[in-house]
Amino acid sequence: MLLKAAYNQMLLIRYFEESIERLFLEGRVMGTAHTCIGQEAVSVGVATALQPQDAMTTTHRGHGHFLARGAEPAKAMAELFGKSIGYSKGRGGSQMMMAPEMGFYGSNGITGGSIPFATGIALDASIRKTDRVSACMFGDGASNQGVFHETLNMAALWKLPVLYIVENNGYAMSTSTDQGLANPCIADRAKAYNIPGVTINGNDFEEVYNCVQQYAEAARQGEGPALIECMTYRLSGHSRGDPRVYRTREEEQEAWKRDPVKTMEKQLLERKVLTAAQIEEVQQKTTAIIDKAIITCENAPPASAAEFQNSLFAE
Amino acid sequence: MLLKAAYNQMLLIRYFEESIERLFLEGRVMGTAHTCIGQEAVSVGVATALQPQDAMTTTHRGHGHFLARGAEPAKAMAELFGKSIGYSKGRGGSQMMMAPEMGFYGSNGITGGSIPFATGIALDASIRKTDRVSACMFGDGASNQGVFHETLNMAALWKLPVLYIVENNGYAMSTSTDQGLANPCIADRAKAYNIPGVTINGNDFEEVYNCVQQYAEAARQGEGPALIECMTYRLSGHSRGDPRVYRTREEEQEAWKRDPVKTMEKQLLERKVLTAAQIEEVQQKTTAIIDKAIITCENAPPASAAEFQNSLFAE
Amino acid sequence: MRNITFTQIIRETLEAELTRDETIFLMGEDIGVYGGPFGASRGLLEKFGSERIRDTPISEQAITGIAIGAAVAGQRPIIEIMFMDFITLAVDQMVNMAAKLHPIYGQNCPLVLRTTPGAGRGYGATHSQSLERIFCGIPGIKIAAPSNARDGSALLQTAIRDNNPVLFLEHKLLYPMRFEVDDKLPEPTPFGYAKITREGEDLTIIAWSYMSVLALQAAAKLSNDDIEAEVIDLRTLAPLDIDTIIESVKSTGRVMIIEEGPLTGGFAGEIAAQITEQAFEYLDYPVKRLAGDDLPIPSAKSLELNCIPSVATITKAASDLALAD
Amino acid sequence: MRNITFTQIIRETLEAELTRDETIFLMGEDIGVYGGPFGASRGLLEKFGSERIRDTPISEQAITGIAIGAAVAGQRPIIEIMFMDFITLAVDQMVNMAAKLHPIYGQNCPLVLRTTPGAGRGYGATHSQSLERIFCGIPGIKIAAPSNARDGSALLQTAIRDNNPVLFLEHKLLYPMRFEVDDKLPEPTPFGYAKITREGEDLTIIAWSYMSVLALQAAAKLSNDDIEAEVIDLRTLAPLDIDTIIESVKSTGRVMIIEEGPLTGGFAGEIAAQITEQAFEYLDYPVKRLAGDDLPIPSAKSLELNCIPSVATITKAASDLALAD
Ligand SMILES: Cc1ncc(C[n+]2csc(CCOP(=O)(O)OP(=O)(O)O)c2C)c(N)n1
Ligand SMILES: Cc1ncc(C[n+]2csc(CCOP(=O)(O)OP(=O)(O)O)c2C)c(N)n1
Ligand SMILES: [Mg+2]
Ligand SMILES: [Mg+2]
Repeated sequence: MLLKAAYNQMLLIRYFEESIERLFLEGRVMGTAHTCIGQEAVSVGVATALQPQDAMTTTHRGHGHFLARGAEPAKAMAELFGKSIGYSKGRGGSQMMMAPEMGFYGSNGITGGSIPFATGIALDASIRKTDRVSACMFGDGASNQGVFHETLNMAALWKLPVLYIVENNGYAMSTSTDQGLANPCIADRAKAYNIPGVTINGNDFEEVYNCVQQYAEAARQGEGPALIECMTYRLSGHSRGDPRVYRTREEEQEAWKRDPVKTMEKQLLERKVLTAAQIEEVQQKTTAIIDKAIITCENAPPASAAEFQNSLFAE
Repeated sequence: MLLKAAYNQMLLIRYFEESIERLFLEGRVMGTAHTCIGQEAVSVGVATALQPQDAMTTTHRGHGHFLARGAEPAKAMAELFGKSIGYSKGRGGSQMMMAPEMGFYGSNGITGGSIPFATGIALDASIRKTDRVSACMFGDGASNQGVFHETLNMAALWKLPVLYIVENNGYAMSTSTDQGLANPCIADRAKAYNIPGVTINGNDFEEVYNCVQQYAEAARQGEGPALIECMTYRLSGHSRGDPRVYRTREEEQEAWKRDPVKTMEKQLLERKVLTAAQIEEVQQKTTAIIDKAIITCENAPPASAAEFQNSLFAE
Repeated sequence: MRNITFTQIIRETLEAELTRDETIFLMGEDIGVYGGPFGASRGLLEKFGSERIRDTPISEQAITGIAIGAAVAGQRPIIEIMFMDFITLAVDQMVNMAAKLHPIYGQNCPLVLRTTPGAGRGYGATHSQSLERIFCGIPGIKIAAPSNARDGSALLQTAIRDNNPVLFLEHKLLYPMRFEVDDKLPEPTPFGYAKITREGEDLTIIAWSYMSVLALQAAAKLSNDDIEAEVIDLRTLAPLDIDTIIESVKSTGRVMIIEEGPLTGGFAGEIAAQITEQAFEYLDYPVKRLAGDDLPIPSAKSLELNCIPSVATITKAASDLALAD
Repeated sequence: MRNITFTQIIRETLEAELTRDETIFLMGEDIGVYGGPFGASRGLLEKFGSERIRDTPISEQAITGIAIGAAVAGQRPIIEIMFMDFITLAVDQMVNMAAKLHPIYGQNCPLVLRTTPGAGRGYGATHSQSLERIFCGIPGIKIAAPSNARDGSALLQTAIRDNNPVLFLEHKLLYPMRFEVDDKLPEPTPFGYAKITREGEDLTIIAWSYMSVLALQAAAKLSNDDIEAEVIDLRTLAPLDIDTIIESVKSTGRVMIIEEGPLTGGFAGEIAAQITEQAFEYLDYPVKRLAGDDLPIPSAKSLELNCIPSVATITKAASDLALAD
């Protein structure tokens, strides 16, 4: 059941992202978005390991995390359409959505910006002594921001219930981890703060799920933060229109062989969780969900200017 | 000879710092200063290991480094008197002095501020392919600034000739390293950047000298940066008027037993480098130097307002 | 009534608020046993413990970012950035996160950032700046800048109870100053209400934070020369009480704004622009700004106070303006 | 003459300068093989190698700080901060180090910080801000804000050759715009000289960066209604060419300043204050500011362009001002 549900979610993310790329190509949405094709197993592995009361934050590349956490596809997609039904009422766009009611504490356009934010949520949990864990998703590139260092030190000092989950997809925009990191093993950075640091296969749902669950449990028990490095690959471009001159097509083809969605489908068949026909059925259902979301977005009213004008301050 | 010269310098620093504290108590200087009593062996060990073409940067607590690098006591002290003969013409104060002509690239009031600055100087050396090494002095507290992380990663990536020399004096203002660092071993942070990290006795001139010389040589050979943690103790208060409520007098008494100046004097006697009478002679000479510096400062003209008014931009 | 320092009333206010609402906590460098560089939180650690009076490493960016996260999650953090010069390290968090939380993400962010602007202690160019200008142009951040003990307490209470990020300025020269105040703490004062601290008909002088103290002293001197200045203490810069300003300007026709920070690009320019827009036909003379030199703050005592407005320069400029015909 | 994009002339200028002086180097995120997010440095890596076209990790603070150190040591670094919103991370280095180097430490700091302000591409609240206001109030930092290809090149050359820190704005909507320019690059233009891009006697419109483009378009429309606007393109904000402004205002008596950033606390307020101070008696009407709303920039296209000045709103406001009696 776990695998089946995970597959549903991974496929939803994949199709969602593919549809976003299409919508951009067709000029039906504007602005910017960063798709996570190839990284679906991380999103779903982490989200599945979390409990309802837990928090999750993400980055500019956050659709997968948000969908895995339970976002309604149409409400997420609506941000790209600039429609009022979006999670940010159409004001935020892909990089600025939040839904605390489902434990989703936001995508974030500032690389590294979510790191202290997620930690503040964990500080709240620690002060209130709730059993909430905060899962902070970010990229290999973000781990070079100073605030990563400052924050991990503070979280470790105060033993806050926060998991730093870095999706090492090999690149920060055009910059490979070899060019961006003096020590390309990000998990090694954990030692500086006396916290556990592990590197796992981010393309394997079960590996991600098990690892995150273990450290989430530890964090809940008061053992403090951990740094989990999920090795994966961004199969898509950085953002729309990226000609990907910084890597070869051969490298990409190799990476496609490790496509987490295909890997998952193979596992489902091998383990006889689903038949080929059932997989096809999931695919069709998922396509229908996405198609419906697009229609919902197109029919939705645009972001409200009047409401936005009055939104600057909270009461 | 090395030891003798080192002793001269250490004593000069000690007396300089003691005179600053007196001058504050007597209300003869204003503003702020942070003395390095107890840390003289680091200053002198590092400066002795450097070559004339090398660069050094420091922090708010930089008198010792600057004097060891060759500063004229009167011109350094004049910054506290606000006099025109000061290294910053009286405008900078203790925390903002620079003298590139002697390879001293400044004290700095922003905790951590010198870290990228020193690294930029090393980048220049690397681009020009000079054999200059840049020695970046900072405190345990500064190592918690984000810019530490960002900078060490970049310096390591680019194999820049820069030594990160952290004076772990146990405290950042009132915050002990236990309270400030999740892993109190700062040298451990080097692993995150794949560079050497060592912890040494910062109260032992020779240990500092040897270690810095070794890594400076390596940096000159293109082997890149190193992180050198010098364990020491700030025997003085953080700045003037610090009642030191964050530590006990007993702890301080224990630390005084490891006073690097006294340790050095013992070594000089034991190794028969100097006799007790010779030591006394050095002490008297040094007292005279400081007394003269104070008189020079008091007689010097104040900072020039007219010159300052025209100083905002370089030609 | 009693006579206490600004430091003392800030400390008492923090104590009262911490007692009132347990979601409030303090976070910053050396605020615990050290009590902050000026002693404003001294004694609070003993009373509230290290969970609520939280000493941090030297990590301004993370302090701010973590506080923002905690605020959105339901806490009411008060952070202290030791000198205002160091908020430069918190600008990203304040501008790109705190200021965007309500208008874009739809979230409350009840955060107070306390910090100390101002020159006058010889601390030098990176410990003396008045950088409120950085945030005056960022929609979504409120700014309070009291000039006396009563307002310090009343505005701090308001800041803490506000559901938005508030920058709260405690000028370092105010801390040791003594003020007559009620035995019990004042009620919170709503933001956006300037105070006319002296009435007069010859000209209007506008100031905030420590410059309001000097403005009042200058006004007393001016009065000796039969010049009656109306002095407006803004109390909050965002929101700005432009109505009170305009009303005063309409009656005096002459107005001077005092700002400690450098003249160019400061908040006085904004106020001047608004006054001109709204009361042009009432102005006998163009709005005058008296501000710091366009220079960093030098450490030498002999230079430092000459770079910023003083009672003497305010008096002179105000007198010139009042007597001009 | 030839017709090229702003991107193209920036690229050519960088190339020419890199060729001219080998102490110049570029540093920033994804400026090498990627050529920067808008392609302004495309092709330079191949020509100058990775030592001089230096890709960095995502570390804005260290990029800036390292460049400052290199500048003091004798290099002439040009750093790129991908979006102006991210200079918030470089504020400490610019304010507390770069701006203090000459007046306090007595050192040259020949540093250029290139960055892209502005809305209009639907990138959202943290990729669309015009944050020059943060640096307008910091003495010691020069600011150039060209509006066309010729000035882009001429001012960039001046910026690179200046011995002080320069913030250089390349508005993201300028990049794809095409301009007629000479076959060879222009000579450097000295800072502090505004350009009258259109003469007129009915009112003065002041703008910079991309708003200068809109101002000219609005002026053309106004002319259809027989309103002749004099348009001043500031080109540099610091130093500010107040003399040219004052001269124009003296002849028109009516002036409007356009700013893309939010109205409150922007640089338009400073300009308005200076105009009022220096040309009060020449003003028929108070200086008018037309600026962005006091809100973050929303991502929805339908909201975004309504939050900032447009040709339509500029034309309307200018016409109202010109026709008021
Ligand atoms: C502070 C900041 N600097 C730079 C950027 C531009 N930028 C957006 S995404 C990105 C790369 C991020 O790389 P990584 O963290 O590895 O995440 P990934 O894109 O691979 O998911 C960059 C440089 C930004 N948004 N914010
Ligand atoms: C950015 C910044 N934050 C805070 C301070 C205030 N401050 C000055 S020195 C200091 C402690 C520094 O500790 P450490 O780096 O260990 O150096 P030490 O004083 O022990 O030599 C602090 C917090 C500062 N000057 N700059
Ligand atoms: Mg990545
Ligand atoms: Mg220390």
